[in-house]
Amino acid sequence: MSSHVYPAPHFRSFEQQHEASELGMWGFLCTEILFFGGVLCGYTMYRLLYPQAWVHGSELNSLWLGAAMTVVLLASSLTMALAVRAAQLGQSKAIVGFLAVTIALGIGFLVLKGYEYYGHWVHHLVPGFNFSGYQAPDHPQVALFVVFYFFLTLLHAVHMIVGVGVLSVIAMMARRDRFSAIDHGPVEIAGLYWHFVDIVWLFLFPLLYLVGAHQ
Amino acid sequence: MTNPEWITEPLAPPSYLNNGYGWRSWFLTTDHKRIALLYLISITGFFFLGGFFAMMIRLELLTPQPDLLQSDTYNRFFTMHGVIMVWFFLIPSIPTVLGNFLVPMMVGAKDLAFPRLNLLSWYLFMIGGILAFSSIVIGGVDTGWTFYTPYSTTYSNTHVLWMALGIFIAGFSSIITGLNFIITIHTMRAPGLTWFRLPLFLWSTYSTSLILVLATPVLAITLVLMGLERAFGIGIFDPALGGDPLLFQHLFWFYSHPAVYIMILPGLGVESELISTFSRRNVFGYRYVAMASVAIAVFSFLVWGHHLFVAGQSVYIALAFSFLSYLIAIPSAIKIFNWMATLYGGSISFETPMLYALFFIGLFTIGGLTGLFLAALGIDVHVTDTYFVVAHFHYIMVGGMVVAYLGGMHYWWPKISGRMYPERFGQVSAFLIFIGFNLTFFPQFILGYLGMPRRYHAYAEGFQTLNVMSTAGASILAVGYVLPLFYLAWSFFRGPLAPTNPWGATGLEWKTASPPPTENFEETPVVTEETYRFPVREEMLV
Amino acid sequence: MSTRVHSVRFYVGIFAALLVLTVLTTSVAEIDLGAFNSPVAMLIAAAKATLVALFFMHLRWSGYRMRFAAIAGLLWLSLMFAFVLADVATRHIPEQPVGWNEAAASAARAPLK
Amino acid sequence: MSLEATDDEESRPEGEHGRGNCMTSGLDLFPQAASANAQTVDQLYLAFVIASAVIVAAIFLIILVFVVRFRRREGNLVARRVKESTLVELTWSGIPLLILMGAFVWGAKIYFDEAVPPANSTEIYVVGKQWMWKLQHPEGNREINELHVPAGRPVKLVMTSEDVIHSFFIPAFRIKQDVLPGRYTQLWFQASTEGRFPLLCAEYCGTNHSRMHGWVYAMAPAEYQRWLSGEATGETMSEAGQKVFHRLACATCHARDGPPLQGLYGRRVPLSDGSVVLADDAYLRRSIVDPAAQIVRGYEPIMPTFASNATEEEILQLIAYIRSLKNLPAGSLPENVPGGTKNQNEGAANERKQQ
Repeated sequence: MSSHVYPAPHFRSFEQQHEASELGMWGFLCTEILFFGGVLCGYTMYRLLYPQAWVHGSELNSLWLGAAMTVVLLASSLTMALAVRAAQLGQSKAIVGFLAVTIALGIGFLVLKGYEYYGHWVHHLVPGFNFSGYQAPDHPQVALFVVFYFFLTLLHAVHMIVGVGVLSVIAMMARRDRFSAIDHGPVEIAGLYWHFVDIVWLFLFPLLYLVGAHQ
Repeated sequence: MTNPEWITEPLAPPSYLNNGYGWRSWFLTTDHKRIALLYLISITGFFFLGGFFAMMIRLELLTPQPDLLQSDTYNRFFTMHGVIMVWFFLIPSIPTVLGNFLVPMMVGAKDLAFPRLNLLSWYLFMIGGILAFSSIVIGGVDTGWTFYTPYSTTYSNTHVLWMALGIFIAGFSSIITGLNFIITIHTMRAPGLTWFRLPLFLWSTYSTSLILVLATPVLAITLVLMGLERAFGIGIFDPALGGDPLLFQHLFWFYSHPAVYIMILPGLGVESELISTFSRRNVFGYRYVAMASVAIAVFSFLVWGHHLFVAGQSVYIALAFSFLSYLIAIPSAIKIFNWMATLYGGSISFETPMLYALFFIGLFTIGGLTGLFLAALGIDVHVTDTYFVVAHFHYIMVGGMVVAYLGGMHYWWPKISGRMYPERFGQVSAFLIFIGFNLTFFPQFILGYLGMPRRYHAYAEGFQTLNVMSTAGASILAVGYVLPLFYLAWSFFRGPLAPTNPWGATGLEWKTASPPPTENFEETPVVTEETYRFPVREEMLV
Repeated sequence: MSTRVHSVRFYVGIFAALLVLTVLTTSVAEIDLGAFNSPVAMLIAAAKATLVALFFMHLRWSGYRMRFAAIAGLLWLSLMFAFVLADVATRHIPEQPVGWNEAAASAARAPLK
Repeated sequence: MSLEATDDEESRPEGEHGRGNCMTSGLDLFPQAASANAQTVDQLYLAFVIASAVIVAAIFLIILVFVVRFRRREGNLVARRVKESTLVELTWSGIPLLILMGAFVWGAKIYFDEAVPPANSTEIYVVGKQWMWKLQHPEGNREINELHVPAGRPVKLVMTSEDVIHSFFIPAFRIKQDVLPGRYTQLWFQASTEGRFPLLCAEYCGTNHSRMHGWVYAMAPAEYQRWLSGEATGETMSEAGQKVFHRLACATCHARDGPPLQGLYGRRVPLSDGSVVLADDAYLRRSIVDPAAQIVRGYEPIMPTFASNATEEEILQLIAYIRSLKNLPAGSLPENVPGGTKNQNEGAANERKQQ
C-alpha cells in the first residue's frame, strides 16, 4: 500500500488534493469556532450580568486540577506536532510512536476530567440533577455558571474522544506503512484537529477555573 | 427500462445516467450528478409535503371560525410547514440540486473536492428530514419553526426534541455541502478560470456556502442548548433560573437571518445566468453583481436584530440593526438594476426559464421593498408578527427563490436529463404560478397592516374577504406546481433528446454532452476568455 | 501545504513557552488586578493559542486561504459577541431627551375628536 | 371578557366603533387610527407605499419596454455592445442609499418616541398568561382581557408574563411590545379617539394564541373616573400590595433591621459591590424574586427568595405598595405593626394625589 503516489481520481495533482484537504480542515475548524462560540457568547453575556456568581462558581473548580489538565494537553500537542514532523520525514515508526503518546496523554486528560466530574457528582454540584451542594448566595446564577462549566467541558471532552478515535485510526494506517514523505495528508489533517481542540481548552481554562482565583 | 423505442433509438453515448443501473450505483454513488438527482427527488418530496401543510392552513383560514382543523392541529401544521419548507426545501434546494450538479462542471472539474462527504451529506439530510417529518406521526410539534423559548423548552408538551434532533442532523448536511463548494471553487478551478471569469452562479453559490459554513454551527449549538434546557431544565434560557429567553432569539437569528440569504442568494445566481443567456448578452456590471453577492453574504450577519425590534431588545441596538438592515438593500438593488441593464440591447427570447426570470425580478423587487418597510423601525413595530411579515417572507422565498429554482430547473433540465421539456406546458405553468402567487400573498400585506397577527387560527370577520382571495390564489399556485412535476417526469423518459447546448449559452457545463459523461469532461477544459462572451454587434454603440 | 520540516528542538521550545505562559496565567490569577483580571487571563490564553496555531498548526507557513479561514471564524464570532453584548449592556429604557417628545406631546394635546 | 373565539357574537364591535375597526365585514384596506402615534406611523407607511409603488411601476415599465423593444427577431438576433460604467453603478447605488438613510431617521424617530413614555403617564400593570391578559389599575380595578383607559391622556403599561412570551398588540394605536417572563417591558400610548379597539397577542404563545384577545376601551377622562370608582373593589393596588406585604411577613425584617422601604422608590441605592442602582420596578422585582443578586450596601444577604410565594400580579402589587411609601421619611413605619396601617393609607393617598 506504500505506493499511493497517485492522487484521488478527481484531482489533477497531489498538490491540489493536499491543498483541498487542508483547506477543508481549516474550513471545518472555522465552523467549530462558531459552534463553541455560540456557548461562549452565552457564557460572556451571563458573566456580565452576574459577575459575583461567576466568581463563586469558578471557586467550585480546582485550579490545580485545571492547570494539570492544561499541561497534559499541551504535552499531547507537542507529541502531535512531532508525529506530523515524523510524517513529513516519512518515518512511519516514529509516527506510530508519537501518536501512541499523544493518544495516551489525551486519555490521561479525559481521566482527569472524569475525576473532576466525579468530584462534582459526589458534592452534589450537578445542576439539573442535584445542586444541593452549593448553598451560598446567588444560588441560581451559580448553578448557571456550573451549567456552562459542564456544557463547555463536555463539548470539549466529546471532541477529545473523537480526536482519540481519529488518531487511533491514523496510527493504524501508519503501522501499515500507508504514509510517505509525499503522501501523509491525513496525519497533518488529524494534527490540525487535535491542536484546535487543545486551543479550545486553552480558553476554557481561564474562563472556568481562574475567574475567582484571586479571592 | 423496457422501453419499446429503446431499440429504434440510436445507442445512447455513455453518460452518468446509464453508467450502472443497480441500486448500489445510485445509493452508494459518489458522482456529484447522481447525488444531485437523489437530492432532486427527496427535495421535491419535501416540497410537496410542505405544500400539503400550506394548503391545509389556507383552507382552514377560508373562514374566520376554526372548522377544518382544531387549534392544536393547526399549530402543528404550520410548524411542520415552516420546518419542512425552511430546512428541507428552501435551504438545500438550489445548492444541493443545481449546485451539486453544476459547481464541478462550471469550474471544469470531475467532481467536488470531497465526493464521499457529498454522499454523506445526502444521507444526513435524509435522516434529518425523516426524523423531523416523523415527529408529526408521533404527535407533532406546536412551537412554530422558530422554537422560541420558554415555550419550546418548558410549556410545549409536544415532540420538540425529536424535531430539533432532525434539524440538528440536517445542519451537518448543510455544513458539509457548504465546505465542499468552497473548497471546490478555491482549489479545483480549471486552468485559466480566474475568479472574475467565474459564472455568477458560482459567485452566489460561493457566498451562500460562506453563510452555510459560518452560520449553521450556531444553529446546531443553539438547538443543543434548547434540547438540554428542555430535557434537564438547566436554566440557560429560563428566566426563573436566571436565564434570558432573548439569548435564544439572538443565537437563533444569528443563524436564521443569514439563512434567509442562504435561501435567496443561489436564486440571484440562477437569475443572472438566465437573464444573460436569454438576452444573449453579457451580464451588465459583472463585477458589481459578483461583489454584491459577497456583500449580501457578509451583511446578512449584521442585521439579525431586526427580528427583535419589539422583543425586549435594547432600543439603541435596535437603531443599529435598523440602519444595517437598510444597507443590505443596496447590493440587492445593484443586482436588480444590472439585470435590467442586461436586458437593454439584448436579443431577448421568452422560453420558460426566461419567463421565470422576468417574474423573478418583479416579485423579488416587491419582496425587497416590503423588506424595507420592516427595516423601518416605526412601521415594523406595527407590522411585525403580522401577515405583513408572512407576505414579505413569501415574496422573497416563493416569489424569489422558488421561481428562480423552477427557472433554473427548466434551464438546466436538458443538461440534467438529456431531454427537452414541453415548452408550451412550461410557459402555462409559469403564468399560473405568477398569477396564483400574487393572488395568494398580495392580500396578506393588507391583512398585516390591518393588524391580523400571524399564526392565528381564528380571526376577526373583517379579514375574511382578503383571506378568501389568498386561499383562492393558493389553489391556482398548487396547480402551477403540480404541472411541472408531471411534464418534467414525463420528459425525463420520453422528451425529445436535447442537444449539447440548446440555449446557445456560454458556461463550461454547456460544452460537454447532455447528459454529461460521468467524468464530466473528456479532458480538463482550458478557459481563455471571460464568461458570458456572446457575439455582439459592434456598429451600434450607445 | 507546509513542506518545511522543523527541528525537534524548535517544537520543544514552543512547548516550553506554552508551559511558561500556563504557569504565568495561573499565578497571575491569584493576584487581584481588579478590572484587569479577565483581560489579562484572556490575553495570555490568546497568546498561547497563537503559538499553537502559528507553529504547531503551521499557520505561519500556510497560504492566505488557511489564514483567512482561521480568521474568518474569529471575525464572525466577534460580530456575534459585539451585538449580543451591546444589547445586554444597553437594555435600560432611554431617558426622555429634552424636546425629543415635543412633537408627540403637541399632537397629543390636540382636542379629542 | 371575551375568552371565546373571535367569532363569538358578543365580541363583535358595536356599530359606531365597528366602522374602520378592521372588524367589519366587507373589504377594509386601512385600519382605524386612534392615536397620535398611529397617524405618524401611517404617514411613514404611506410614504413607503407611494415610493414603493413608484419604484415598482418604473421597474415594470422599463422591463416591459426593454423586452418588447429588444425581443429576438429578424435584425436583432445578436445583442448590441453596451458600454459599462462605474459612474452608472455608483449612481444607482448611491441615490437609493441616500433615500434610505432619510427613511431610517424617520422610522427611528417614531420608534424612539414610542419607547419613551411621558413622565405624567397613567400607569397600568399587565400580566400576560396563557391565554389571557390580566390588567390592574393603581386604583385597584382589575380587568381581564379588557382595558379601560382615559382618552387624550398618556397611558404607560408595565408588563410581564407568567409563562411564555406574549406580545401586547393594539393595531389601532400601531403599537406592540413583547411581554417577557422574568422581566418588565413597557409600552405607552395615548388614545386620541374614544372607542373600542381590539387588543391582541402577536407573539405565538401556544394552543389558543389566536384567542388571547380583548378590547381596549378609550373613554373620556371624566367617564374613566366614573368607571374607576364604579368598578373599584374598594382596594387600591398598593392596599392589595400591603396585604401581600403582611402575608409574607416582610415587615419582620424591613421594619426592623432590614433595609428600610420608605422613600426607597426612585432613589439611587448603593450596593455591596460598589455599584449604584436606581430603585425602579425592575430593581424591586429582582430584589423580591432574587434577593441575593443585588445586596444593599451594609446589609447581609439573608433575604430568601419570594419567587414561589408571590405571583407576578402580587409582585406588582408589592411594588405598588413600596412605591406608595416613596414620599415617607425613612423609618416612619411603626415597628410593632407589620405593614403599619396608618402610614400605608397615607402612602396610598399620596399616590392618588399624583395621578
